[in-house]
Amino acid sequence: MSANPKKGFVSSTLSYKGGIGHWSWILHRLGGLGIAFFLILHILDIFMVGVSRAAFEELLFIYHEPLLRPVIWALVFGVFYHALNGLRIIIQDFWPHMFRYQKQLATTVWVIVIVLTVFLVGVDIAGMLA
Amino acid sequence: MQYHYHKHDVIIVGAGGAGLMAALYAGKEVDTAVISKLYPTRSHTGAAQGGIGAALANLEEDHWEWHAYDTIKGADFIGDQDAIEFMCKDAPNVVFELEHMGLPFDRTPEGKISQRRFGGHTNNETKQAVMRACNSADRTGHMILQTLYQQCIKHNVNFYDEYQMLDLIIEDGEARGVVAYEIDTGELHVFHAKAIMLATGGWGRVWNITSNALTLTGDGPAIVARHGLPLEDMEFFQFHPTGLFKLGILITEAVRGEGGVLINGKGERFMPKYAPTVKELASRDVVSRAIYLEVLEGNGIDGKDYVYLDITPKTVNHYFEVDNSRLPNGELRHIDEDYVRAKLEDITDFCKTYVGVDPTKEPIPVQPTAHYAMGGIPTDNDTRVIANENKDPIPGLYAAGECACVSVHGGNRLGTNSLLDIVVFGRRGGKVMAEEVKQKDFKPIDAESAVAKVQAELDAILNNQGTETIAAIQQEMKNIMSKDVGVFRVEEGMAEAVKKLRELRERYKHIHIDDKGKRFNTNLMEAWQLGNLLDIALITAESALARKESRGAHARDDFKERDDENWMKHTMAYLDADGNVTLKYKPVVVTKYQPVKRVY
Amino acid sequence: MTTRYARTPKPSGSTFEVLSWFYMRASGALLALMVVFHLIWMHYVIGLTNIDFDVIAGRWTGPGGIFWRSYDLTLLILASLHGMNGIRFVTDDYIHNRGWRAVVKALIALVLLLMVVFGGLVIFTFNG
Amino acid sequence: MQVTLKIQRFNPEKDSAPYWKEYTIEAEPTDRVLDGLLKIKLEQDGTLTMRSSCAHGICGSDAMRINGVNRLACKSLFQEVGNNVTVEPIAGLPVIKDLVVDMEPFMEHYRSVLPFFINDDPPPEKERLQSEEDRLKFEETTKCILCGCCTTSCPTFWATDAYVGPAAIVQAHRFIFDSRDQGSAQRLEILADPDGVWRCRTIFNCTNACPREIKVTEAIAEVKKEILFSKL
Repeated sequence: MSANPKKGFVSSTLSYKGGIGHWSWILHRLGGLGIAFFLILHILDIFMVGVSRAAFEELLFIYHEPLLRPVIWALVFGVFYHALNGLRIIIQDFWPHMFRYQKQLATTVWVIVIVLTVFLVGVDIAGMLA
Repeated sequence: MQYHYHKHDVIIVGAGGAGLMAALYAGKEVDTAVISKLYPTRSHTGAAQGGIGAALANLEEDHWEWHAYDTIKGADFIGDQDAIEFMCKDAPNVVFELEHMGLPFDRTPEGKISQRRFGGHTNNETKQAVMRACNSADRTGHMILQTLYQQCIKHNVNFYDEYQMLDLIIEDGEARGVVAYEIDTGELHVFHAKAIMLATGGWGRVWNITSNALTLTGDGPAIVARHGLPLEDMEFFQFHPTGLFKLGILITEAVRGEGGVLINGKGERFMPKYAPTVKELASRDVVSRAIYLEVLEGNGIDGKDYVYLDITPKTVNHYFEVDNSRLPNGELRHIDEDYVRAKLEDITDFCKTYVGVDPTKEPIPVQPTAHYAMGGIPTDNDTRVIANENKDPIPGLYAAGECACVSVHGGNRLGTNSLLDIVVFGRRGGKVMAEEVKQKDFKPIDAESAVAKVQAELDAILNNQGTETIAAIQQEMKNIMSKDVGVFRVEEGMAEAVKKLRELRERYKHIHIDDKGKRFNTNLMEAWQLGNLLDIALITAESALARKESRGAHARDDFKERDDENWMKHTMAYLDADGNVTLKYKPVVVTKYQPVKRVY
Repeated sequence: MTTRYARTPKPSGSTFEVLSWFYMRASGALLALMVVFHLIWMHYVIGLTNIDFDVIAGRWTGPGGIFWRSYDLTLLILASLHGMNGIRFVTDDYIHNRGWRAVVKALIALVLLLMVVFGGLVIFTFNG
Repeated sequence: MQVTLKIQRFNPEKDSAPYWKEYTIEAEPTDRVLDGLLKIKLEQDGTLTMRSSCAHGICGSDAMRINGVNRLACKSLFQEVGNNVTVEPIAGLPVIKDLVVDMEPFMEHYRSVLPFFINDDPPPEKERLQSEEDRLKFEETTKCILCGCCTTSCPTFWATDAYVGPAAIVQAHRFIFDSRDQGSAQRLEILADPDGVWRCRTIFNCTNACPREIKVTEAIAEVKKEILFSKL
């Protein structure tokens, strides 16, 4: 009898002290899943525009309800992270020697993502206050 | 008795360079299987660094005859000259063959196999060091091991990985099988074969400071000895001059081949005193003794028992100028940090990891380390194990590699000749076995009693209620051997060592272990292997005590000179069941080179 | 002619996998730019609180209508495929039972189809 | 210094699940974690089981997870890993006993990528020539010692052991980029499989774990590119 290797791959994934690449991947994957589910919702809500004005306006709370803002912001962050981190992966995939700078690149991604997210969240807050 | 039964034409025990090369050659023609106590790629061939010697003359003039003479001289004239000539002549072919198997050698600017200088390898006319070591950075052994294993996979050789050989089945004077222990399950397996090759490697673990793997416990020779068969020239064990301080990890001779110099505590380069012509590139016994003498005189670093090996470009380039050391094209030699890093990548890594030294900037602390067994299971040039001084072979039994003694290394092996030995004689053995088993049928074996004997040996350890521990016995053995059967030896010390080793062997009978289980019981394996080490240590000490001269690696303070008149002969040591060692002697094969005084 | 050593029959689907891998990178690069632009446009230029039926309608029927319809359609197709292919990767990684894997993949394909159909329908047919 | 090692233990003959056990030993800062483990085995508990051989990072026997990351126990000194050390077996392979895992699934992947030189042309009398530049193209991947640190640090491999894994790709890379070899097309075909290189998610755990400092992720990317260009 041997201990089952598959037992707890989630705990392996969370407990492994991998570098920035490890955490980037977890975030990239979670972000991607989140965005994909939102995308399905988003297509549905825009589809309502085609159904009728009233049907769409039923759903406008998604964009107007202040309590949902944190969700939107999380999504905004997720999209920026997934996009920029994706660009990092593309750069590395096609110019493999860039792998040597993976830590610097991953850090750059974080800097850009934070700047973009702070900017948009700031814009939203300003809009809400106005 | 419960056991598993397997039948293969050829069984090879050990999956280092010699075993794999033999497996490849035998495996192409007959049903061949390899038993190894490790995954094959864990074998210690992989730790060999500097290169494999062959007179390819890719960079400068060289001839296999020069290589042969250097080897004979390096062996301090106790190597068998026919075997040495065979090996050195075969060397270029076998190196090309490795290249054809895909081995990634470093390249010269013309795309040929790159070569470098190594200790004891000279241009026989000018007496200067010659570039003969074919290398792949500083991991030539790793490349050879990987390449051979890859080829074995390609040719579908059978492997039994993590099986420990526990005994040979020898019936009617013929080797017919092997009993092995499957480490994972603790079950016994009988391998019935027409030919058995032992390629189990060395036994550096007999000493305290060693470059050898933890697994190098002399299993093959110990089993052979317990069958009443002789072991040859066991007193000749090489101490490599440059082991990493305290750890003994090998720092390849290639460091000196690339220009590295040895510096003592006074900041002096001391090798010119001991070997005026080739200096650091004298043979290993000479350099190890030089370091030992420097330390004795209080010239170690900070008065301790180590010296510096300096490969920093500043020092090296300085001595290139002093020596007027030039490239084949006449330019003065010159190195820089990038060159050192590229040519000595692993060494750089070891030094940084284990002693926090960057060898491109600081000198490396080194001391002699137990490295290589010149002696071992006596064989003829076709790798057949011989039973006595008349060289009568034991049918079905073969040995190659470090565990064997052909003898091509005599009293002292030259660097790069170990890798050469394993591929040349591994190949030879593979071919010979394949031919012989085709002419032969399986002979019956009494597997039951072979298994019962082995089971009794294991039970003696498993059921032992004694108070002795592996740790204590092992440590005492190492201390005894390092103190009295090390680089320098004297009569009283060795006599004392023999006495104490006998006591240890008695104590070993009362050893107890913690792990009584069946699955992956490394505790049991270690205890069993300790028995092998004790047998080997005793035979080594007895062989050394008897040899009243200094020759090669066997250096005695009480008999400082070589004595060709009385001692130009091979020791054949027989161990009996009571632990008595009987010594007999066998003449050295001399073809055309008469012994001369050895100077470098 | 080199000896064939591969012991397995020729692996299937290898071209599909390389194309899928390449698609994720190509579409990913384009999507990164388009989505970031989309977000900045909706949050900064329009403003979330200002989004209503007229804004969306005006976008598709106004002077830049053709541009916005093509932009949104491209985004829809690239993103749906990218997203669902991504979920397929995740499925391959974590669902090992062949049956379940097939079921989930069929579901993914269905969702993808619905996304493109519903999304495409509204973008193409909307007439205010 | 005093070192506490928290070790994951599992004896298949007694235990139904792995558990943790702590040992305290005296050690030098420059001692290897392997020295510590061997010391425990010799002096405190002979049942503690791990693989080890060369003890200096060249044979690849003693890959284990030390303080949460894959390393060779013989290349980890207490001065770097500290005096509170957690040791557990590498993940993703069946645990046989304590720190020993079954390497067979790993070796199976290794064998699947044709990890041997293929060139059916009759060899020349001497060596095949190769320029220094061509030799350098695969220099790094020849350093692999098959320790398994990379493959068992890969989250994709933990999730599905059908993935061929970084080590096997590294081994294939060593031959694909060898100018003398003729088997590249077959290897690329094997690696283009859904369980081949495409399961690499560019996570870098392998590169960080490699005790031989092989840039594993980079090697995998080179293989991916090679497949892409051979298909386009």
